[in-house]
Amino acid sequence: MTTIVTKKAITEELVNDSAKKAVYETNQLNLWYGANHALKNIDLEIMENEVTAIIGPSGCGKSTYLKTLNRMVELVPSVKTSGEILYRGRNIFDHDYGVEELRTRVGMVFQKPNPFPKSIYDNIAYGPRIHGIKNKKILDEIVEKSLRGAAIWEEVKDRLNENAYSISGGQQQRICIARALAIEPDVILMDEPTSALDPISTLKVEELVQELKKDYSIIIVTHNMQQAARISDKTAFFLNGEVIEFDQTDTIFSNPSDKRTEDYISGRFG
Amino acid sequence: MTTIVTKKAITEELVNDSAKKAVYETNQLNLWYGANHALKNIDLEIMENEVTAIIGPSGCGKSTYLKTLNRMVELVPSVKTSGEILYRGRNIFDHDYGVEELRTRVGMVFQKPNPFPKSIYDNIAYGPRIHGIKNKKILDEIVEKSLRGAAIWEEVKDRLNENAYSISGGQQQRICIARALAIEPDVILMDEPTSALDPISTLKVEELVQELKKDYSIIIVTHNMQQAARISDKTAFFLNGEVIEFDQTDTIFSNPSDKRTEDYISGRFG
Amino acid sequence: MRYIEQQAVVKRMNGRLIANSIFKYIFLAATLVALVALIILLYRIVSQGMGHLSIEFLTNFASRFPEKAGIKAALVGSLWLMLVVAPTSIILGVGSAIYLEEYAKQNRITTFIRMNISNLAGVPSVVFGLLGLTIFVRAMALGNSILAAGFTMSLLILPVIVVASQEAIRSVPGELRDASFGMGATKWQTIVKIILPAAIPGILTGSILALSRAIGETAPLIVIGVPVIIQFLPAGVMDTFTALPMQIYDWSSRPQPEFQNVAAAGIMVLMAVLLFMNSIAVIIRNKFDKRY
Amino acid sequence: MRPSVQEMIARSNGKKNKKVIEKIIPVLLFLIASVSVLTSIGIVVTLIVETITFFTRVPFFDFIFGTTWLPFSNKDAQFGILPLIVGTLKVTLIATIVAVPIGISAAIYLSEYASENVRRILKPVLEVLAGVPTIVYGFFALTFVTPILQSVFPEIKIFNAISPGIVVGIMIIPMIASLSEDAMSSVPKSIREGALAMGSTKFEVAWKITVPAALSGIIASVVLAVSRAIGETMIVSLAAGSTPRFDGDFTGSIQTMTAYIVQVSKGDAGFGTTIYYSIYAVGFTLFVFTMVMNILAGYVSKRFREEY
Amino acid sequence: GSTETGTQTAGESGVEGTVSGDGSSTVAPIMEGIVEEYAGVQPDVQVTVGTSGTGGGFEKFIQGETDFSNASRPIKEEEAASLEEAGIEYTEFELAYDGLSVVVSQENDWVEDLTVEDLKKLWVEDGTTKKWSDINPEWPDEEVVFYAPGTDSGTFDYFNEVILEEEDLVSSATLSEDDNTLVQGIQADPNAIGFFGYAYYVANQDTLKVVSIDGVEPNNETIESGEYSPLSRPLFTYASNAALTDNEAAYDFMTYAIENAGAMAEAVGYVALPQEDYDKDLADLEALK
Ligand SMILES: Nc1ncnc2c1ncn2[C@@H]1O[C@H](COP(=O)(O)OP(=O)(O)OP(=O)(O)O)[C@@H](O)[C@H]1O
Ligand SMILES: Nc1ncnc2c1ncn2[C@@H]1O[C@H](COP(=O)(O)OP(=O)(O)OP(=O)(O)O)[C@@H](O)[C@H]1O
Ligand SMILES: [Mg+2]
Ligand SMILES: [Mg+2]
Ligand SMILES: O=P([O-])([O-])[O-]
Repeated sequence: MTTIVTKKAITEELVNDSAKKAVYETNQLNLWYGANHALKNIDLEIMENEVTAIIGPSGCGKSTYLKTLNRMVELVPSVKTSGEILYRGRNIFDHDYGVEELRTRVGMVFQKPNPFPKSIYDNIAYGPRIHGIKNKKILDEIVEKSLRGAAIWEEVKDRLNENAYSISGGQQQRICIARALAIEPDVILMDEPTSALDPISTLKVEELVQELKKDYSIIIVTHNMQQAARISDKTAFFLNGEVIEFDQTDTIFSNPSDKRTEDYISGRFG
Repeated sequence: MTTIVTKKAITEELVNDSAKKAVYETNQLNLWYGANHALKNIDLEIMENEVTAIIGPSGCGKSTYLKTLNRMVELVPSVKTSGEILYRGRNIFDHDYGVEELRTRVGMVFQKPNPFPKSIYDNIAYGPRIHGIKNKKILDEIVEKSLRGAAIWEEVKDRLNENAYSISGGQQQRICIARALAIEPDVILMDEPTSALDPISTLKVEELVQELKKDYSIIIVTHNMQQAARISDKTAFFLNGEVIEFDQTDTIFSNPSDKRTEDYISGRFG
Repeated sequence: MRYIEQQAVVKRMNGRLIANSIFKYIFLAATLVALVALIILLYRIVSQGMGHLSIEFLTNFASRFPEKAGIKAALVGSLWLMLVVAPTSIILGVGSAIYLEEYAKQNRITTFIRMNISNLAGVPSVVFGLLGLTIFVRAMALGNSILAAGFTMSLLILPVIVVASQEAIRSVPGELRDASFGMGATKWQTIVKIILPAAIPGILTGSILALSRAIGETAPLIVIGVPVIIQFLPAGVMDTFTALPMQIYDWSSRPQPEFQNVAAAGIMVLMAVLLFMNSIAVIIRNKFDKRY
Repeated sequence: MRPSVQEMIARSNGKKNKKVIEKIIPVLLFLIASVSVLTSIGIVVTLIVETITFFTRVPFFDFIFGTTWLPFSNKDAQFGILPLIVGTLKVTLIATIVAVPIGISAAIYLSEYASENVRRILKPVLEVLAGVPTIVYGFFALTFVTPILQSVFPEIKIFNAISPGIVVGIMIIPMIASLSEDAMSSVPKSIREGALAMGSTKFEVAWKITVPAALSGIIASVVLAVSRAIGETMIVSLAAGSTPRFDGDFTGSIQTMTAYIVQVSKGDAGFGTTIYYSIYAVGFTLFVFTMVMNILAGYVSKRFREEY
Repeated sequence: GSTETGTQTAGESGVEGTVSGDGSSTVAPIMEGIVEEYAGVQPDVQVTVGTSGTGGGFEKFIQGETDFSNASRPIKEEEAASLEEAGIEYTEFELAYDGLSVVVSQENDWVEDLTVEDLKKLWVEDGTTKKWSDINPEWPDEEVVFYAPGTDSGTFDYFNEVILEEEDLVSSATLSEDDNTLVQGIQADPNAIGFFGYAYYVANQDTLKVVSIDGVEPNNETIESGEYSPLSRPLFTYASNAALTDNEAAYDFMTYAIENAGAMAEAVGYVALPQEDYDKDLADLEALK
């Protein structure tokens, strides 16, 4: 199978390139929704230019962890956290760390495609515009580059002024990825980006992720274990708010060290 | 693994008991939601006292087929059908076939537990009551028998007057099963009955299904292939509204005859 | 043993099906009562007022002669009233809704404001008239001017606009908000660029419906003391004026029977204005119905 | 080659200070949101202040327990509000009798039976009915409903409680129908399907599942509609007459609290007279009535909210 | 032809301004007609006239809210005192005569005539239930249904003064500022009785039956001659002197009003005063200029 070949290649590459830096270091992170202890003592180190997959049964805290990385989780009023998350060495919970700044560096793609009810062009230009880029020529450039980056330029280049909801779900999802790319982030967080898509769109997005990791660090939550196996370099297995195992993807899938990981991967539960 | 043993035993039993009768015969069934051709030329024969699993990727028509068996699908206004479904030899689309009567014979359990917002007792007694059973003693008996049948009597016997929404999701699902049992149906349709449940509740429901097939014919839709393998006797694989393969469950999983079935089962898509 | 006998079930089935269809028709009949009432009401008013409706009716001032009586002052007065009510109530209503939906923390003050708004919606309009009379007409010495009446009406419909706007804002999918925040947009940017544009159809629909309520309200105007014998058009918001429902009320309470027909014609004009506003609301609603 | 987007962003963020806006806006919006609170306070204070003055002239107990309302009398004006309350209740009672069965039946029809197309036609019709100005209803009551009633029951007077009662009832049907329909529609479809899948007829689903499940919402809608009927002004001003009466007769002229306020406002009782203050006392009573109903409705829908 | 006299003195030059009045709804038909005609002559003058009733009108007049106040009875002493206290000087102008008409439904086939004593017996509250048979044993044994103008009205005051003599009006009466209410109520009920301005009776002759009082029926002759007594009375407007001197529009309007009052009164069903009375009013007005 091709995927296996790819993974092998990656592993080799990894070994060679051991000088890679961490983008995120999570230290003893705890998170509560009110009384619900949703994340427990999370320690994770996420590397540059890799795809890190997060898997685990429903409700285990995958989305919560992801949303903590760009502090979106704080939109839930009852949330409390302890511990630290260093992004490029700086604690994102620091009092004077602006969330807007953090989120400008860290893009996010959501489970359900969520383009704005605007034209395709305006969707992509939204980010640059709110950050003060007004020059039409520069915006045009950014839009094209981002759409190309999300492998959807050819499909939409003649309909940039149409509403983003007039295209298919799979295309919408790539528009959302393009929208995230438009502000040239450092990291892209993806929360089950293909779970609402058909198999063909899924394939396209998976290929795109492989492509993107050349320039970005990607963290992807997925409930599809095959997907994790196919596209990620490292995999973290969450259960009940804890990280049970975190390792190279092929290690996790071929030779997990924890019984629960094995049970989960073999479909014993979840 | 125990499941495999069970399956083998079933297969043998099946061979012996070839006098089993069909409860449902589906002949050239087609169904459209407006212009969307959701079921295409379905031919299926479903046997008495078996568990028949229906698997396939999202949107392939599993739920639609299940809801056609008790004509619940007709609640969608735009639905059109052609072909026939014989239930116990009689075409359910016959003009003078009363849906209420059909649904009295064919119970249904849904993906999300949907108890009525009444007490647990009233939930179970609902069916018998609309069928004219008023005698309190008989109702008490039916309630107990059904709750025992759904393996939840011990857990709720002291809280029969509490609202059915005060118990856990897994318990609610078993209440819904008990509710279906209360009118002593002939067939039970289940649409992903465990997908909203935690692993332990899932296990309980799975065991229950195994138990119930002694007395009922069960058709179960599931997205969890391991589940289908664990509990069903026969499996139908749907794709894009067509039945790709229908066979003994162990044949489907060990030796599928269609490439697409194999791809699906091995997680190549879906 | 079996408790449910198929035979018994089949036997009972007939009775249940009959009950089902009988009740279906009872419920349908009840629904149609509303429809029939509306038809009778409209027919009655049109048949009474049609003879009086003419261009002159729209361009004449009120008159002591039924045949010369026109609705110009009232029509223009009602439009002036809207000129005050629309901006006042929409700014206050949408502002409140944004605050409650986007900024308010879940605390006692917020709960109090919410509760207060829903209670305010239930206060009879005549009581708002008393408020307007005391505060705007007397205390603020605005007299029975367009401004005084406009402020009173604005407060009267404020709760409706707040609630409609809240619903419109709430119905903007959370994912859009998340997407905007996820790009580093600030709260106000997200509100102005994403939430309000998406919510505007709902807000407009609700506001237009609220404004049409304001156009038809009579009681507060009576309490404020809006006059009816007026032979001129107002030139500014501090002028006295009269409004459609006041004029209709006056005509309907005149002794000469012909004035009943004039009143009916006045009602037709009022209903036409309302119909116009409602169609705009419906058009907006349909046009923007399904976008996400 | 242009600088990277992140560089441009960093530069433009350095220039502009979004933080000030982000700080000012919430304060501004809070002030706007306070207007509604100020309005309530305005209503309460206005009513209370003038009502207190009223009570310096008319003893409180005479007001709330008095059975004679004779404000215009030369010799001894009497301000016992019970006749006005009785008048209000007569109209409200008739309206409720008319509106509750019809409104709830219509709600059941719309939520349980009507196809999407039928609903799409009927709901706007109901909305139109709810949007008809009350002055139109009043005119309709006086010039159409009353004559019809009189031709059937000659003992009914031109001003009576029945005709405005019926018309107020028609007016509040949409409110009950639409709020009850909301309550019923919010009963999850899955619960309804559960019942249908057991072989229930639609009527059984409506009567045994949906209505009980939505009961709190239905009751709340009725309470709100009653509150609206209590506060209704123009219909009763035009068609109910202006005779405050403390008796059980529905066929003759009566007076409601709202109609009294209009009567005095039209006559424009001089500022400072007892009659002038009396409209505030009546207004306050009316306010208390509707407020109690509104709070009750809120309580019912919260306290008895079904879990599902 | 009511405008012909008006154009002679008033409205020659374009006057601008606002004039506001309030008061009697009995006077309203005359005033309304005048305002309507005047708008054709002086389109730039904005005249508003409320109909709060005589008493209500005076309240506003005392507050200084209006320039003139219509009245269907002479100003009361208390009202005059309040005006003095407020420093408002005023002039009284008589506009027309009104016969206060007592009416019943046309379905009432027994009442033709009532004496003042009968009226008193019927209308004064004495704790009993009034029946038609109380007045005349041959009349039906039915309860009398009463309709009367609101107590803020001059009509009520006048009836109060001459018939009730400060006793209370029957408490079962429907009181309304709204004359149509009264007309509708009375015409529909054979047992009803009510009273209001003569003009309203004239406007509804088809559906109402007027009762003669002590043998005299109200009509132009009997009212002007004073034969219809005691229920005929003069109608007034009271104008603020300050307004007349300072406000050109008010002066112009008032001149026009007096010049046209007689014709307008006749047109709307009242009785005009002798021309001398209008001349005297105009002279008073001239003096104020
Ligand atoms: N907004 C919220 N408020 C309160 N609790 C929440 C909220 N969101 C999630 N939770 C709780 O936090 C826990 C983790 O939820 P989370 O959404 O992170 O799970 P997940 O692993 O992403 O699951 P899924 O695969 O279903 O998306 C769950 O118990 C959930 O109920
Ligand atoms: N109510 C409906 N109206 C219109 N189309 C529908 C409706 N329900 C389902 N469909 C369409 O019919 C097709 C089959 O849907 P169905 O729900 O049967 O799939 P499924 O196999 O049960 O999928 P899942 O695993 O997601 O439940 C899909 O294309 C779906 O979009
Ligand atoms: Mg998640
Ligand atoms: Mg399904
Ligand atoms: O309106 P009145 O003439 O009766 O005062």
